[in-house]
Amino acid sequence: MKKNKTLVINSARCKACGLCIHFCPKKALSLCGEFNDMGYNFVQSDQELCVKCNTCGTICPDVVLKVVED
Amino acid sequence: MKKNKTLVINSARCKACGLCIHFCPKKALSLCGEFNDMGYNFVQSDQELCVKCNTCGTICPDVVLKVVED
Amino acid sequence: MKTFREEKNFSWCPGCGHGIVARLCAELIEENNLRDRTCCVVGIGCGGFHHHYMEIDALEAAHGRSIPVATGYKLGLPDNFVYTLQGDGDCASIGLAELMHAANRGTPITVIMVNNGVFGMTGGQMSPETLISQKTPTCPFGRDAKLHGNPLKVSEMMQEMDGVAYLARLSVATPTLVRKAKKGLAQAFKAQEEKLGFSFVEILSPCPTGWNMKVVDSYQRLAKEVAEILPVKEFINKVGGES
Amino acid sequence: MKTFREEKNFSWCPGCGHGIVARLCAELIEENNLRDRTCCVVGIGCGGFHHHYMEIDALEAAHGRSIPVATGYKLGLPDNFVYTLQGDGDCASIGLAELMHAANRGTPITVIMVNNGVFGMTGGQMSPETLISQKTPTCPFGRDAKLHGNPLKVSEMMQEMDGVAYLARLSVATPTLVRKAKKGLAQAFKAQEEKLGFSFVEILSPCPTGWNMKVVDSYQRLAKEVAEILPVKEFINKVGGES
Amino acid sequence: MESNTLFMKNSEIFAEAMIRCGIRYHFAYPITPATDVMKYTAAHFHKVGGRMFQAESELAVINCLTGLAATGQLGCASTSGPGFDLMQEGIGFMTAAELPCILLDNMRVGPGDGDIIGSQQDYFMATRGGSHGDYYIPVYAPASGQEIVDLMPVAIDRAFTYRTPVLFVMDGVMAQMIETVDFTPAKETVSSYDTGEWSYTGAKDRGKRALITGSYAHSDGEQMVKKLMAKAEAMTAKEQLWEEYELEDAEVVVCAFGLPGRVCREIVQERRKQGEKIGFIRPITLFPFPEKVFAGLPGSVREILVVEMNYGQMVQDVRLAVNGRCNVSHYGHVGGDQPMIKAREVRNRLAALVPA
Amino acid sequence: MESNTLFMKNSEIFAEAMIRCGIRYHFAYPITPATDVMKYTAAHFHKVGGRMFQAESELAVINCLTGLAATGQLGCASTSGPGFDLMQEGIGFMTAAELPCILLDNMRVGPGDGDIIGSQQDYFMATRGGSHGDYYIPVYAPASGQEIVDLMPVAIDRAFTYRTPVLFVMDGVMAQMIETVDFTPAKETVSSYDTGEWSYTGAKDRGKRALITGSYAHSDGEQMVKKLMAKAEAMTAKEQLWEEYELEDAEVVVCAFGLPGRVCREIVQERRKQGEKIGFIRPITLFPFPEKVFAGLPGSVREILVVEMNYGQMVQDVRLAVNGRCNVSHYGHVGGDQPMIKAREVRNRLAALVPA
Amino acid sequence: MKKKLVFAGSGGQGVISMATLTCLAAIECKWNAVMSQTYGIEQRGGTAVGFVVISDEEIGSPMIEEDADICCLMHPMIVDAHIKDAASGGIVLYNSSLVKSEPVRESVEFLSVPATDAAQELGERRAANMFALGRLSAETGFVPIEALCSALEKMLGEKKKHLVEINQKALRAGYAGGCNEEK
Amino acid sequence: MKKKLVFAGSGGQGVISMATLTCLAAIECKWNAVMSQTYGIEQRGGTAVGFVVISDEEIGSPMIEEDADICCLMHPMIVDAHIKDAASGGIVLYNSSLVKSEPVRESVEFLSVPATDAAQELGERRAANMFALGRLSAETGFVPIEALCSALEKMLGEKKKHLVEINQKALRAGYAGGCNEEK
Ligand SMILES: Cc1ncc(C[n+]2csc(CCOP(=O)(O)OP(=O)(O)O)c2C)c(N)n1
Ligand SMILES: Cc1ncc(C[n+]2csc(CCOP(=O)(O)OP(=O)(O)O)c2C)c(N)n1
Ligand code: SF4
Ligand code: SF4
Ligand code: SF4
Ligand code: SF4
Ligand code: SF4
Ligand code: SF4
Ligand SMILES: [Mg+2]
Ligand SMILES: [Mg+2]
Repeated sequence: MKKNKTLVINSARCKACGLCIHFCPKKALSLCGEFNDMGYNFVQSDQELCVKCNTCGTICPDVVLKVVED
Repeated sequence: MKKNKTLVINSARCKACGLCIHFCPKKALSLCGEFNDMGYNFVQSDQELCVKCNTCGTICPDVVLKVVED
Repeated sequence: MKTFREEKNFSWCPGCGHGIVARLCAELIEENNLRDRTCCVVGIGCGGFHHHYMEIDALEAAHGRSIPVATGYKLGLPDNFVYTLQGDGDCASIGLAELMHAANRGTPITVIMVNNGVFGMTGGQMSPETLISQKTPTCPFGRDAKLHGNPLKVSEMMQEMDGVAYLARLSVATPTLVRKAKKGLAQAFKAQEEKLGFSFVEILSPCPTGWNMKVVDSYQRLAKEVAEILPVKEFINKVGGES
Repeated sequence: MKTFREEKNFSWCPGCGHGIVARLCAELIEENNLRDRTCCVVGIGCGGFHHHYMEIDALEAAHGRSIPVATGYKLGLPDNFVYTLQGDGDCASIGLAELMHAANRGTPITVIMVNNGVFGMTGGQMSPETLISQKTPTCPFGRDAKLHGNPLKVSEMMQEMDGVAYLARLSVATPTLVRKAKKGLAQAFKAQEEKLGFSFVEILSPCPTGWNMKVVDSYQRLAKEVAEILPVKEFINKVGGES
Repeated sequence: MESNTLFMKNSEIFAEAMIRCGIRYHFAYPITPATDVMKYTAAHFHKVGGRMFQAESELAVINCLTGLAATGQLGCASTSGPGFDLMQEGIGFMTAAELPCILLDNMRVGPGDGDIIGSQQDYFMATRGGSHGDYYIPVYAPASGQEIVDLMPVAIDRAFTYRTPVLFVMDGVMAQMIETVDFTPAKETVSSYDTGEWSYTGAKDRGKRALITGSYAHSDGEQMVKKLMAKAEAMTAKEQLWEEYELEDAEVVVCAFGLPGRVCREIVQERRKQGEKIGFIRPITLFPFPEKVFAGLPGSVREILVVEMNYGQMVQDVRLAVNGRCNVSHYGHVGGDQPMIKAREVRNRLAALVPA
Repeated sequence: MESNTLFMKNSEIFAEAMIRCGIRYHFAYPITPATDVMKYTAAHFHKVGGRMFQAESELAVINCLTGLAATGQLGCASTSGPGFDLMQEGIGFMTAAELPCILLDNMRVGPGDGDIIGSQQDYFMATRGGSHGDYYIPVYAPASGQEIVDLMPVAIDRAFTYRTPVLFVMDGVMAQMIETVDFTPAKETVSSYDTGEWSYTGAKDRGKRALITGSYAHSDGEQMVKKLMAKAEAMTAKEQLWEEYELEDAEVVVCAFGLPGRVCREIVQERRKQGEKIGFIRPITLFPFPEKVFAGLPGSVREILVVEMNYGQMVQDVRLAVNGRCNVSHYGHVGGDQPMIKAREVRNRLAALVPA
Repeated sequence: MKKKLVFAGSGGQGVISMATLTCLAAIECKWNAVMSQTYGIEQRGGTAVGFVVISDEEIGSPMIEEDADICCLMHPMIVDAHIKDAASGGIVLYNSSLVKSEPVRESVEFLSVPATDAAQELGERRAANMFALGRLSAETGFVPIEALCSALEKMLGEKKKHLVEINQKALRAGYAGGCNEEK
Repeated sequence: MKKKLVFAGSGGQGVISMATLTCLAAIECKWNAVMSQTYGIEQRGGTAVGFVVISDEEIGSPMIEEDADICCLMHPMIVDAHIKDAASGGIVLYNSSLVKSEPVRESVEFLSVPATDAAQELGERRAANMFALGRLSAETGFVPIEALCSALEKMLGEKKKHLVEINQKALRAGYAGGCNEEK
């Protein structure tokens, strides 16, 4: 039974540091045009490209990204 | 020209610790019966036995003994 | 996760490595079921925010004195799990004597030194770990080995101490290294839990603000330039587990 | 000898190794013609009497702080010859951070640590150098590795520091070792004079009073039991001379 | 020790009183004239499951004590002048963090390494928060071994009640004095205080606690200092202790604390026998300073002679307490072969003040 | 820097004034709000052959300064509260050893790590010998960048004249303030003092010298303290500095030091314009405290309102100085988002004291 | 003539630069200036506030206590603490890009400036502070825009010369009321 | 009845033991006792002084100030400093083995005791202190010799039990006025 994985983004925590974008092997991440409450143009993902490897979640210094299984 | 060596003892400084006696290879040293000003029965040498090796002067913690050449 | 307070945003700068370390600690506390009896002693420095984001008891020590505080705490509650979270300024500059004595004593606590090579909180001044030529506000012409000495190899100084049960230099420079850091940290925690002695991990971390660098560049510098001088390495592992 | 004040009796206890160290220092200062520009910084401890017996300028530092005092002095008068004379309590307990930082910086001073394994002046309490099982007033049941750690290997901690130009553990346990100690000390002085960096000598020395032993027995203990744990050894010698 | 009446050094009496009252942790670093305390605890604490921990420095001492106190247990640190300096930052931290502990400063001559013989020169440091910031901690100045024993349970109570470090000061002469003491008053009391309300023993289900010593919002700093000031006020209202003697009709009052207090009291008794109207005050708490006894002095008092083993420290508190209502003079003595204040000098001063 | 009039942070003004007066060594360890001083000296000292030495801790800082001072050269150390605590033992040693130096404490909120914003809570430590033992050192409390510059040569002179550490204190708000300053008064003066008489530069033919910080005979301790007390007396007689304003007919006097002094002076000026008989005193030296101006106050003075960024420290010196001759009240404020004392509160207090 | 100004924001937003530049610009105009500041312990993300007094006379007290003529609020986190700094009748500028709804307070005049958005459009989000300052100059004339522009060069000095252009651009764009004309 | 005694010597001579033993002996006799002390910083060779007050009433001030009934001077280095401790009319014992010429002072009674020599003869130089104390008991009766002997056992305790014999021997030899009878 293949598990269903999702990349969850808690964009309120994102500081737009760009690390996840840099390390994502699939180039699935980018900064969006909107600001969160802290004033940062937070990260968004392209679910098509994302392979749920959690590389981004491993490096993100602000615990924004997480791949969860259901 | 053979130099003349003497073992000089500054007995006022001696604290009768016994180290020189212990290390003297010739057993040329001993504590005497008199006290110096500090109240110690200071070291005396037997010039007959002494070979002026300065072992005693090397170990004496109170700079009492010294082999001098003239 | 009960340990981690997701609702509280980190107040660290964008890209700061302290966030990664905090996450790893929270995960390990959770995974090892330590939360109930954990006490974290934080140093004065940016790491001093560490405990703001976790549901654990915490003590804020005077600058440089986390280790004696942890020692006193452990004496009073020997079954609790005690770790310090200190910066390199806190731990290796003003607090060096306390570190070395606790290590030598084999005090059963875990010390985490987040080594970002500067005094982050006070504005990026030179620390004992600043690299040669690196410019900071207090060595504006670059650290000079003749004037300031070379980066202090803190981990190496403890190599010959019998009291040390786990000793490693780790890094958060890349996702791979972060995973490795978690394993090292897990061993350090275990060393304490198994009462094997003192455990120390030095975690190389970036301070993009203090280094005055873009975040991604700071991680690259950490992976290369910093690691060349301060190699990632496990020095002592008496736990024996995988790491 | 102009340096040595023969008219002043030492106030050390009978058999105290501090006397031998003082004589060696006086001889070397004299032989190397250093007297005019020597400054000795003494720590608080029995070694604090050291300068009473010499015709040299001297500073009495706060307990444990001789090294920063020497550092400041050397900054102000870089051409003067500066050495510290400290006990193991002063240098390795309260003053450990200052020692390690000066060594790492390569500060061009000479540090002499007279290691007698106890706090002599205050009555023979445990120092970081007390041997396992040795009884002192503050470890009346003997030093216990589990409670107090093993004797701290101070010299070994500096082995990997580039700033250190001379590093050795010496001893005054026998006449032969005293002669060897003089040679080591001479190299340490030279390291400073040749501006090669920091120089450190640890001199194993007896404290018959603190050890509560007869003088001769204390020298025998020094030669055997102490040297087994803290071996006499030259770790670093960048001077290159004979020693 | 089984018997209750023993002949011991006051430093040892202090240690034994701690044991009997239930203190089980002592942190220290050797320094004359305070080392006797740690020698005693090293030899005796283990018998009751306690521990004397010799740290690498006084900085480590006070910070170990901080960690121990955070667990809710009562510990002690003892030292003298130079070591007391090094502990100040930590004492300030403990006060800010509201952690109870017992501290002992056996005062010696200063500044600098000074001299190992006794003095009373740490009065300012002791009473005016020797660390930076606004804060005060209770300070007890016993004058005899018996008073050490009597005060120990009081000090422990105040440490827990106010959640604060509590300081004992003795001059080094008194610390090294040997006298007979009855330990009956030193009952186990530590265990009767519940510290569960505030101690840091692991979050469990009660939610986290964090010991804060700094402020992350500026308003925290203001709140912290206000809280400390409120405590100081409460202590000032409730905790003043002193010994007084024949004040009712006194024209001249001699005021001294600690051992000099004992010397002066004997002189005052002797003068009273001569019919001279001399009274005596010995502050037992230095903070809070016993202002009340000064406020209550009769109008007959013309002059207060303050006698200290320093060059004028407590005299400031006496002046502040009487606020100009009578003359305040000072006789101080420090160091020398016999560091204690000179009875002859006190008698001379009194003779000048109360002509026969 | 070539121009004499510059717009700079007060911490930088302090550093630049040191350079211009000839100080060439600065020892420090980073701490807010004092780090700006070392940042400035790090960037500028080398141009004049000087050196900023960042030590591993404040303990190392003060002891490095001790060694440097022993060579006869004038150095400086700067810090804030927690670091100032750690320097106390060393400051006591320097005073005992009669070594001149310049110290700066940029005060922040305490105790504990407290808060990095400004306060005036280190008054007690600064004025009552924060280390153990009896001693006093001169303490200058400038109220503006210009006054820092004006006082620097004075402080240097006193350091050499009395052979003593000299301390500057500023609250952290003032330390971080940026204002315009004229550097003309900051003339090179350090080099004009001959230290050959006492400095430790190698025995050569003059015979050895030993800097003593402890006593090997008990009488030494007594002598040392007496010497320090004699210096303190001389300073008390000669070195009091203060600013006064409209005291002649004053009924109420406001007294504040440092930056709050500037705030209060403006309020007093404003009230005077309303015809209220209010005067103003700003102590510039905290030790010696300017008792003289208080001794000279006219009989018209009913009340002195002391305003401080603490909960009552200098007010003790005011009380001691007036010794009950008039009422002394206190308004203190510490911390909060705007740590400075509140002008509104001062106005309210004055309104209550001088009903319109 | 004396003016009191408060610049408040989050650490890293450059409010201290706004305050400093105001002082330098005032000095260009031969006025006196004093700036004081408070800040959080964080290097970024904490609060930062610059208090400025400029005057053509000598400045005694440098303090501002609910009597600021102008109050600039650049970030939502400081609005509550610092809106009270404005004198009644004062002007309150707020960065409407981040402060999403107009702050509540009586008897002040509000100036809503989308500074972060505008700066983003100019290509440098961090120039939001200069945009706001330019706008303030246009709206209140507290210092002339030219004084700000030339003071900026002095403030940035040789080392940060490369930043002059973008910041001047933001100042002028703010002064012009937006950045559209620069497109 | 109250007696004040001073025991002064060089560190390591055991003068503090003399003082302590005096107190313990007094306590054996159901008196009160207080002892205070000063000492040099050296472990050996510095000065050491023990001040003792014994009384059958409560002891207030424990201080001795030129009013000692008995003053024991065991070493030449402390003679000048402590001969003045004796009250006029007091007794001054000095260790004539080391203090070679009689100290100079008016209105005191001198007791010359060659304590170090005597102890040396007994085979333990370090028992000079006990010899002097024994002699003092014989000459002044300040405490009975039996009280000293039994207090000695308590002072030395289990750990130093092996030292009781030689020290008691010295006490008794001193009491007997020499060591000849023990030969
Ligand atoms: C006794 C004392 N000295 C100095 C400081 C100021 N201070 C606060 S944080 C800090 C340095 C922090 O650097 P580090 O430990 O490396 O932590 P980072 O912020 O880099 O993570 C300093 C020096 C202080 N609070 N207390
Ligand atoms: C700050 C401080 N703490 C403690 C002391 C007390 N003290 C004086 S000497 C000494 C220890 C000396 O031991 P060590 O350095 O080994 O020298 P030794 O006497 O054995 O040669 C101590 C702890 C002091 N003077 N200052
Ligand atoms: S790493 Fe985290 S904080 Fe950084 S941009 Fe990605 S999601 Fe945002
Ligand atoms: S989970 Fe992997 S692929 Fe998906 S966004 Fe993160 S790093 Fe990229
Ligand atoms: S070694 Fe020196 S002090 Fe010891 S007995 Fe021999 S001469 Fe005397
Ligand atoms: S010189 Fe040699 S032989 Fe002569 S006494 Fe000394 S050790 Fe003995
Ligand atoms: S200053 Fe450096 S260490 Fe501190 S939060 Fe910012 S990036 Fe992290
Ligand atoms: S106590 Fe020890 S170190 Fe000190 S003088 Fe005596 S023997 Fe030497
Ligand atoms: Mg760091
Ligand atoms: Mg030692």
